Amino acid sequence: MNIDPRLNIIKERLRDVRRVVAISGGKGGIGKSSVASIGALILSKSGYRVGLLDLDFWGPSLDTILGIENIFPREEKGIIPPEIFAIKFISIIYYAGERPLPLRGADISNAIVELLAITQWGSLDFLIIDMPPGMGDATLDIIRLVKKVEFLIVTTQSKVVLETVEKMLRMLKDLKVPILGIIENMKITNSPFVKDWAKKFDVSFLGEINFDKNLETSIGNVDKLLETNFAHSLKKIMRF
Amino acid sequence: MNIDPRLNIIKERLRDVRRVVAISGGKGGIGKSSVASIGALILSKSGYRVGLLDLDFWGPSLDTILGIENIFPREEKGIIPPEIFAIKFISIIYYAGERPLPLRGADISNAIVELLAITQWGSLDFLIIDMPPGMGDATLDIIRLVKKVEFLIVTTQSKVVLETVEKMLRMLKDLKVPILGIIENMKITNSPFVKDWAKKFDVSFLGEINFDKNLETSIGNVDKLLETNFAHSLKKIMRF
Amino acid sequence: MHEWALAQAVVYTAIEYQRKEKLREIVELEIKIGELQQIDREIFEFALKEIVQLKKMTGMRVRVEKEEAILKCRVCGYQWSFADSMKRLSGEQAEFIHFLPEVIHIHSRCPQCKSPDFEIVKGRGVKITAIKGIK
Amino acid sequence: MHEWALAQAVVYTAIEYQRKEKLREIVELEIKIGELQQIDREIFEFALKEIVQLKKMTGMRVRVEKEEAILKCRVCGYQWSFADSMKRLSGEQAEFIHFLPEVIHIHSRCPQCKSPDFEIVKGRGVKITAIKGIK
Ligand SMILES: Nc1ncnc2c1ncn2[C@@H]1O[C@H](COP(=O)(O)OP(=O)(O)O)[C@@H](O)[C@H]1O
Ligand SMILES: Nc1ncnc2c1ncn2[C@@H]1O[C@H](COP(=O)(O)OP(=O)(O)O)[C@@H](O)[C@H]1O
Ligand SMILES: [Mg+2]
Ligand SMILES: [Mg+2]
Ligand SMILES: [Mg+2]
Ligand SMILES: [Mg+2]
Ligand code: NI
Ligand code: NI
Ligand SMILES: [Zn+2]
Ligand SMILES: [Zn+2]
Repeated sequence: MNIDPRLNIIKERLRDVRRVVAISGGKGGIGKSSVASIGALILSKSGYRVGLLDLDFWGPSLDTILGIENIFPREEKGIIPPEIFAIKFISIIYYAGERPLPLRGADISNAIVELLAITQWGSLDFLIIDMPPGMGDATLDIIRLVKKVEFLIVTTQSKVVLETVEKMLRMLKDLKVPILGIIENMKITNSPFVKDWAKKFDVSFLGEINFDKNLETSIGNVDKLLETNFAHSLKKIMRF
Repeated sequence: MNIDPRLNIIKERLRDVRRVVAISGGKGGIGKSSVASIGALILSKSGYRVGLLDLDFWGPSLDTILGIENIFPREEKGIIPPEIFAIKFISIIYYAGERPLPLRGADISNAIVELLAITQWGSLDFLIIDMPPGMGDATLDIIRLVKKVEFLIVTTQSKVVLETVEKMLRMLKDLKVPILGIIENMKITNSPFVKDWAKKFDVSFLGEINFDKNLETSIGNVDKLLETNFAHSLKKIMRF
Repeated sequence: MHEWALAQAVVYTAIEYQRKEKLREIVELEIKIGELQQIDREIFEFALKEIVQLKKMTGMRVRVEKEEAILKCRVCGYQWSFADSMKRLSGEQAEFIHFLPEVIHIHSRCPQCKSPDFEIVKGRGVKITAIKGIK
Repeated sequence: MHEWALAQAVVYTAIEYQRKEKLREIVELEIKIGELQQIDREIFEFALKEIVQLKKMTGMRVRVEKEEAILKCRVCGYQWSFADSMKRLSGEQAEFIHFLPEVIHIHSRCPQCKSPDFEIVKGRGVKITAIKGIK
């Protein structure tokens, strides 16, 4: 017999988390981490109790986008996420720093199970999970272990992006995983193409975020981030 | 005893391939597949014998960028890559089509080993490998199995991209894997930041490709692709 | 102290097993704790006792055993024991591995070929290796 | 016909083993071919014979055995034999799995919970399970 006891405690750890939202899309570089981090900020500023979990172990970036430094979880019957901007934040950077972490899928999976099993999130309205690209171990584990997860899909209008996002959508629909909706990011034309395309999947099109050349210079500064057009569009999409 | 015989034949399969170049960067959405596909076209047009291998199993896109359809390998003492634009092309799409392929790392690894073990590339000047994002199974397998591989790194000027690309560079340097150089893609300012940044790693900065709004409308059409500013810049970088 | 979270996982798993297998009582549990995670055995066993009480599983005897951590290189095939590399770790490095054993891939290398591409063959963390119950 | 490439891999591995272990001759090789890959055994054994001749390994007897393919669901734990799902595959689907067994994740699902997130426990492809040589 060889039972992994961690799998049985994850549900308990997320018991008082009202909604778990995984920011995904299958493709890289479409703005998942930007939506996850700025979205978490917006929710937190609006008075919600928010947790933020960075699952991109090869390229964690939420800390960089939000300018987070020098915090570390407390240990008490598990690990207690430190709070910053009133957001409970967990990332691999606490344990790996800025060093390269060459992990194969089996290790990624084990590390995700560990984080889900030992993190004491407490009571939350939203736990936002920033997903890595692809439909590999991280995606399959979140689907398998977090039964109440909802996926929020980010895309751009590019053909090569859409064909990969489409694969992710088809897999999620096929597995009956709830999909909150689709956000079109980095829009540079007025084309309604993506909005129309979303209809194929019977998934709500939540809104658009234009390409924002000021996003880059706001990285690392939360006040500036919240004043970008990116943030303003995202607020509208989230109906705040 | 449990020996995987496939591992011992890979060197033989690549015996007559002069150079193997993996297009990588660790991050997604930075233009790896665009560089791989258009780069392969440029080499082929210049008279080199070129192979092209798409290892992004979650989001294969070389076929879409190059407009490749309705080809399939022949079977003869292995699989013989079909030729298109005088490029020998292998992709998971032959076996998976456009369907979502939810593979964990262990399966990715097994599929890569299989493709390397059964594909008869024959004599080539260049085998271009389009890598998925991350430093997971695909990257670790190519490093472990293809001793003569050289990495070509693509990046953009964004902070969040650079910190992830930096991790990849540090891992490659640490493992003494040859790095051909760095290409800065999607440039929108004149800033020499990336060029200076590259000096830190003692890696050659090969050149820049500007953000090209005509790239998207050329996708799927090889003649148009070769006329884009993207292709012209890439030609210069490759010294043609 | 995050040992408590893992001990709780163990007891919850026993309860779940009891429910699934429709057992009247669980009488014995065998646990292996992998060397890699460097779990504080005293704290872990203390937490186990506390949670067993709390969850009224007092008929359950828990046997905790250590499991040697074995690593195997995917590049050159070399196999070694974590105990060997352990000596070369700083206190901080050991602490990070304690929380997330996978970061071993940052701090250790194959002793033969220096690759970080090795497999944790066994001895990673906590697992349940036997459960005895009565119907 | 890509069986030839795999047979070649087997013989090359035997040669590499002989070199590494400094053996005078390899006398026996035991191979398991996993059901999942649906290798044409006749073609495979024919290719083996040809390559053994070519590489002058004629002292080597090769025993080829079939290995049942077992799949196990990571979501619900259910375990099943590929032979069961096989009947539901079209000729084209079976052919794709023949070339790249991992595409099974497109064409088969866990019979219990319908998940594509299952593990190929055994019986995937070709492996060498024993080599006997003389010094
Ligand atoms: N709307 C936007 N306008 C301009 N740049 C953007 C926008 N959204 C994202 N970016 C930039 O694109 C790059 C990728 O974004 P990121 O959020 O890291 O994507 P992902 O997490 O999907 O890889 C980053 O450099 C980010 O700053
Ligand atoms: N220089 C460029 N100018 C404009 N768009 C680009 C440029 N390079 C890449 N792209 C676009 O960016 C997106 C990601 O490119 P891709 O080559 O697929 O990146 P990766 O393979 O790194 O994920 C695609 O929509 C592609 O068309
Ligand atoms: Mg990201
Ligand atoms: Mg960072
Ligand atoms: Mg790509
Ligand atoms: Mg395609
Ligand atoms: Ni602890
Ligand atoms: Ni065949
Ligand atoms: Zn080694
Ligand atoms: Zn199942």
